[in-house]
Amino acid sequence: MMPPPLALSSLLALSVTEPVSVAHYLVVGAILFTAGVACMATKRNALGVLMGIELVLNGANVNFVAFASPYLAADGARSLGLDGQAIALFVILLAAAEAAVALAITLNFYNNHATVDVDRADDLKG
Amino acid sequence: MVDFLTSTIGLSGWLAWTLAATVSAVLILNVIAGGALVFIWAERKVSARIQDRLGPTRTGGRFGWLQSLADGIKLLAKEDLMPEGADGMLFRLAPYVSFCASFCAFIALPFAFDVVGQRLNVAVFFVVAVLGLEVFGVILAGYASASKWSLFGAMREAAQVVSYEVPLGMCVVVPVMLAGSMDMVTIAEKQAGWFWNWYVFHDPFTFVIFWVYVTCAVASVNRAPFDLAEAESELVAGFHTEYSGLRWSYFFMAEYGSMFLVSAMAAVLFLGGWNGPIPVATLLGFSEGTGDTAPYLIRLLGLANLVGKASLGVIIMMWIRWTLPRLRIDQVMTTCLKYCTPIAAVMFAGAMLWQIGLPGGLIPGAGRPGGEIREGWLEGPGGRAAAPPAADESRDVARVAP
Amino acid sequence: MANAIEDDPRIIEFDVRTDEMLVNMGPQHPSTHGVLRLVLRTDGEIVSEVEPHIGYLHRCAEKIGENLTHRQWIPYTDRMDYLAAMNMNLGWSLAVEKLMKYEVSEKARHLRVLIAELGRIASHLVGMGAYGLDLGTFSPFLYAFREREKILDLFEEACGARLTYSYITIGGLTADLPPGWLQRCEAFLDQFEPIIQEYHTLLTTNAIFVKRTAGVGVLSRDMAIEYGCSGPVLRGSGVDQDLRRDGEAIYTAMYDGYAFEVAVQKDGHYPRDHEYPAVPAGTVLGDCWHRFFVRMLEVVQSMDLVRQSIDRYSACKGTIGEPLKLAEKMPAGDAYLETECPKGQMGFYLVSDGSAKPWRVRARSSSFSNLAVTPELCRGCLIADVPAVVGSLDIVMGEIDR
Amino acid sequence: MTPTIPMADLVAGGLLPLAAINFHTLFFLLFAAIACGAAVAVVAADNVVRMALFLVLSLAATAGLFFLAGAEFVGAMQLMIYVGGTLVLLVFGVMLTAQAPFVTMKSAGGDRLLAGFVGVALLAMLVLAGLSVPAWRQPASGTVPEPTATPLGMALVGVRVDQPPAGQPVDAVRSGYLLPFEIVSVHLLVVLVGAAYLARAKRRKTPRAIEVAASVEPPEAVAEHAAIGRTRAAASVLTGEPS
Repeated sequence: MMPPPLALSSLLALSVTEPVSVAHYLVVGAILFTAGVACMATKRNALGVLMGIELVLNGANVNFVAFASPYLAADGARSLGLDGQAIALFVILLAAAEAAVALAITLNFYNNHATVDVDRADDLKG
Repeated sequence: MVDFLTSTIGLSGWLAWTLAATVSAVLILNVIAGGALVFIWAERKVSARIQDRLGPTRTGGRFGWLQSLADGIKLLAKEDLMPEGADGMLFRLAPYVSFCASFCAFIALPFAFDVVGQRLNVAVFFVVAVLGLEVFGVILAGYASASKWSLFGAMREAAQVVSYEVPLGMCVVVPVMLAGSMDMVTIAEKQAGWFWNWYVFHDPFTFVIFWVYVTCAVASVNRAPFDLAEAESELVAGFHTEYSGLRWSYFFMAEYGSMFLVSAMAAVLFLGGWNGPIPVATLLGFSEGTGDTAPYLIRLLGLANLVGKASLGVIIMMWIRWTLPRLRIDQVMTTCLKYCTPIAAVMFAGAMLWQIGLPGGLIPGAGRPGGEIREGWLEGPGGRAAAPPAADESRDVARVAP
Repeated sequence: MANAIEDDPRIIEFDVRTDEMLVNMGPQHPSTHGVLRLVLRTDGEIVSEVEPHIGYLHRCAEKIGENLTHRQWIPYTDRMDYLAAMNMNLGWSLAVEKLMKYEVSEKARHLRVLIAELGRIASHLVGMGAYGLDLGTFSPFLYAFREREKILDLFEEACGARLTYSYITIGGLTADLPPGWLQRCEAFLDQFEPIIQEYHTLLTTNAIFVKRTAGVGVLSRDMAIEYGCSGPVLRGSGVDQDLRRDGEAIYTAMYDGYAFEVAVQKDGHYPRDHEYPAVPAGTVLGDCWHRFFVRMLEVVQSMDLVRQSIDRYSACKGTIGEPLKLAEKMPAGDAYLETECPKGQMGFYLVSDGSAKPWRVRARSSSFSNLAVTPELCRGCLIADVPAVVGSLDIVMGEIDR
Repeated sequence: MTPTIPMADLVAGGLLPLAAINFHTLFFLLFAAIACGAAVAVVAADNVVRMALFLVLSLAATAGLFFLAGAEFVGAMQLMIYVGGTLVLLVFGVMLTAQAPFVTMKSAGGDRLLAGFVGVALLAMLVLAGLSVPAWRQPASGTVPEPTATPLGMALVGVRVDQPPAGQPVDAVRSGYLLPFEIVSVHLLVVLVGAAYLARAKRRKTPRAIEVAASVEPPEAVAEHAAIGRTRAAASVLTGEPS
């Protein structure tokens, strides 16, 4: 079966009668990633920035899992298999570690400045 | 069930699937809602008997068995008040978050062989993870209520539940290790036979860790003596101080649902699941293969066993609640971090070593070899063929009834 | 005090910038024993300051007293410490009798001891049960009330009222005991004696109870004296004072010939006249546990006194005599008398101008002084300790606000 | 995970429009909509607690997507670790921003506009990249995935059971994840120690009672300092700095 053309596939994406493809997951991952980046860029609250980071990592994870899934892989195509899932696991673990350190930094920042507004972390500004 | 609907009744595929899914969802919902009614009634009767009272006696004739239903109707009719400074959206959402978490965790809980909403390969983790979500509703409720008492309750609950998840997770891992599977159906199956096959009697370490699990489970569902989040003598009513009517009752349904859930988890992980202490069915010569009715009977018996064990757990929690004073927050944390966690860690290591040294369990020949690891896996190319654990069962969306 | 906070091992000082929060505990709060309002200044769970606000139950009882005759004011004393109304009646009656230099008959004296000590048991039962409630255990409260009900039954038989008796009155008592009362009273004592052991199991020696009370709210001997504390609060700090032994002659004469040991820790141990549980490790003289324990000892002590008074009362011939007339004229002058009430030393002062009505009435309530130490005891404790401390002082708002 | 339904059966049922629904796709769309909608809501929300709620929704829906893709273990871990981690975030959010001015910290309008522009551009690029490979756009084969929890666990201890090299014995060390697993474990330990050190409990230099006493100020001053918090005001009183 030939892959459908690009324009058509975007329409098909919303169709509930067709099975999903890897591209579906990639789009979801892209949206999560972009939302995370926007979150990091706009939020003044340090915790908001942290949440943005979590979203970005999560978006990447969606891609890993999608490529790893034998169910999503097209006929004859080889999925990433366990490797993708293992990497996704490591990403989750590292995200947890990152959150712990980031929270500790935020806490120290709050102790020194009585705020979590990252715009006020400008002590090193020339 | 889907097979039955499509082949016997002749429904089309999608209808059968939807119907099957709806039936299991409704059944689980009824387990929680109906269970909450029964357990609230039981709590009243148990507490009354403990305290030299009679409890409800009149509603619904004898024993006041309709009392909780009457209360439910009263709650339906009550006004849902919201404080002026509250965060409306979060305030309204919080009870449903709690309830949904409790409900979702039931999906992976097996009630008897094959009687499970969705047989999950990682059921144990799933249940623990989703149960942890319940605290989310509580924190939202405490924050959104715009009341200092509620905030205190929410913060206490957050600290407590997050801490107790550590030892709870360790306790849960031990049966997983013994069975070699995170599938609750498999774990329960491995404990079939006489009661000394139960994992609680597997070795001394599992026996100790069972009690650690009981402690942590009571703490993680916020029951006395760990009910700090709603400590009425300190925090008025804790996180649900500002709630009334139906929203308030959702919190209670979630609480009783979680109580039943952790008790059922204890039953599945340590107390043989749906296998009774005496393998009655086997002794009578029943098995899956004999006749048409035998599988149904076996499942019914298993259902009764599991619900009985879980209810016993709930009753014991009530007994504890009406007997003991409440701990203080620092003592609750000490219990978790200084006692439960180290004990659980040591017992985990001990159970692991025991598994290496004496894989059969305490009573020789009683236990069964655990683990899904096939011999072929370690041998190389040919291993692939023998590798995959049977994937047939876990694919069905709904398998409530055989 | 700053050093005491710094050295307190229970306080975990996080280096997090925190804001303090003012929290109103009461006047509508489940554990403030009526309408006490405590304003807590808290830093998270740690209480830095407690300020009691009183006056929500003020009823101008003293002013009313200037417009009634001496005997007409008796019902108003009932409503001061409504949990020990008999002892309030007794205090006022003795104060007036002191002014008149009146002496009641021997039989009335023994009956007064009997009734007052039963009232002390009833009051301590409420204090004990409510203290369990403050610490989060409900059942002992009902066990205590079950026994208190039996005492109230006895009182009802004797005087017709269950809460506000006005039984002991100026010049004696309003009526003699009905036939068979003494037997019923003795039956109650026999039945009650083993139950005290249950209270000890449920509360006094319960591990969680000890954890919650030991070392909490330590009231030093000096501070107790400086603040004018009295009753079990004072004796819990190791001060050997009991007005039944150390009071004024007119009051101690009432207990003439009665054998009892003051419930106080002397030379490192409590009286050894009965079997008591050992003092658990971790307790400090003057903490909540000792205040509670003194009350438990006094229950046993009062039971002894009741038994003695029953013997003496039945040995007396004749009648108890008639009380004074409702509008008896008093000699001009003033009198002040303190008696040992269950909550502490209750003093009544009256100035008479020679008419039937007192010119000035004043009540010195023990709960008022006992409550005054709350800010000292609660500084730097946790929120959960506040009900524990306030409960251990066993205050009654009716007596504080009058 | 739902097996695809044979078309012929559905046509025979006479319910073609409804019957043609692919349940896997339906649930995918549902979870994807929740995940993406909640992610956008995280960006849009100003209140930190609401942000946390939406984040949890998004993460939980993503876990659902993982389950649909056959990665059950990863999905469960996602629920457990991410959601638990977010919970702690939420608690900190409430604790650190309990003062009214900080609960909502509005971003500047210009920032938002810029972020929106960059975001749309990034999204367009990512989506185009994702759709650019034809093989990825081919509909799923529907191969029923095998449970991965046990093989994954075996891989983490260094034994690959899923992809043995053809014709060769398994080289456990090279093909497994034992080394990364150990590295991550040590990493986690180091991070835990580090975070605990950063946020460790320190004794105050000034006794708390003095600070409490110092913080008793006239009402106007308190109102003035409300925005920067009571303790800061108290600290400035102690040190004599203008605040």
